[in-house]
Amino acid sequence: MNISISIQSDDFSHNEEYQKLCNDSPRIGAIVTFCGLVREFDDSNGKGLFLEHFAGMTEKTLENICKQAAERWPIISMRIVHRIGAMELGEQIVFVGVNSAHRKAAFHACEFIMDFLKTDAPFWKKALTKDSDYWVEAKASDTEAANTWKK
Amino acid sequence: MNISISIQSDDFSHNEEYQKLCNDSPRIGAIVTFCGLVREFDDSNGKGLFLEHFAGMTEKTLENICKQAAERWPIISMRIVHRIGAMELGEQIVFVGVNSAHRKAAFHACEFIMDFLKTDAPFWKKALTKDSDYWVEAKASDTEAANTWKK
Amino acid sequence: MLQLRFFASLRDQLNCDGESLDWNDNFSIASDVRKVLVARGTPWDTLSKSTVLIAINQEMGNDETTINDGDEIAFFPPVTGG
Amino acid sequence: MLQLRFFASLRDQLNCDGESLDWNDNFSIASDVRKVLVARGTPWDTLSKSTVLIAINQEMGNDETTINDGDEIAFFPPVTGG
Repeated sequence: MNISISIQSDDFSHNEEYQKLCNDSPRIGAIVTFCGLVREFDDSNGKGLFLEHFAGMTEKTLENICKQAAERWPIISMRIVHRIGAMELGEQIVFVGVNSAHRKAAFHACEFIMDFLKTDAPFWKKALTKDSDYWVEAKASDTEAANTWKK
Repeated sequence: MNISISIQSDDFSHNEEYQKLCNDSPRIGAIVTFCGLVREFDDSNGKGLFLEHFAGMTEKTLENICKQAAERWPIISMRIVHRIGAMELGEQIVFVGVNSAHRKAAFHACEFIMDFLKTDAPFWKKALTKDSDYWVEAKASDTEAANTWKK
Repeated sequence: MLQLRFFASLRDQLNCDGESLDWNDNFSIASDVRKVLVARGTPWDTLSKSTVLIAINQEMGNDETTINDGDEIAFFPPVTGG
Repeated sequence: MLQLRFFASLRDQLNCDGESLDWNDNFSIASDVRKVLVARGTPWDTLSKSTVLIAINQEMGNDETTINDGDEIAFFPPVTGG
């Protein structure tokens, strides 16, 4: 089981991540990828986002989430790329990709990783708008999504 | 809401499909993709697969599955590519990609489409091995997966 | 006239990918056609298996689906795509 | 000595991203440090909010987590990545 985690300010190549997930074992039957983009917000008043994180703790947390996923499902590889710093509308923020022999394992592990990334990994988003900048509030729905896995 | 369905014998570019899902609206916040590959089978006796389908009914069925997904979740676009004919080990068989403002919608719609593609779309796999060729048996777990959405 | 079609392992067993079948005024639902075919004996009796799926005019149906003169009726094994 | 760290909106409110705090033999759990900071008054009393998260040596903890001399204790608002 392989885990690759990268925290970077540069944009990433979705295709390179996918190709790595494709090629690392002949046992792979299913690849699921998630990608988060900076979408329009504040009635098109939004210009972009600034992502802050807690270096060190972020990597540890994400690795721990991946290990938990691998205990639940027969995963072959997991890859996470999360950007930090300033991003404009439409830019890629985060990539999570999982491969497995079976599709359900790949789907569920990818969703699990995203749910816990959202509630446990120390990233904070600042919204940059034409008028002002403000810290984005956490959403109760994200906590609920992570909690459904604990049942 | 856009639906793109392609049944083809040629391989497809995962990256092109992803880029189309990335670029079609500034409201997109989440993209989930599934890709199925021909994996090793029969203790490495397997050489590949041959995919047969019921032309016409396949496209209708997949479009209908996408429309049902769009009734359940706020989807922006859905793209399906399914290959037919002969494929070797490691080759891409099927792509399903969904985008939405929200990650849960994208995850669930993508999984829903795959589950019903597996049970309702008229494709049949023939396994090609060093010794013989045989039709792949349907799996009860696929029927169960589709049934969970009916609850 | 009905257009019958057979796919995958079923086609291989029947060694036939389709045929035209004259309309019969006793035909009312899909199982009426299935019975006529099964009555031909081996290998057609394989169509009596409960796992055989039926599509009428390219939409999934079942034994109870109403059929009409001119319909296309397809018989096939459980699907295995994806 | 404890190394304290503050992130995101909390850092902005405190106008401080961290400080060293002398070890005090009364320190036993994370809430002991939180109380010392809150006692400083505005803006530090924002740390009394129940939503404030605490990580000890880069692992998520809470008010009851045992602390030791030399630990790094981070305070931050709910996370919003992804």
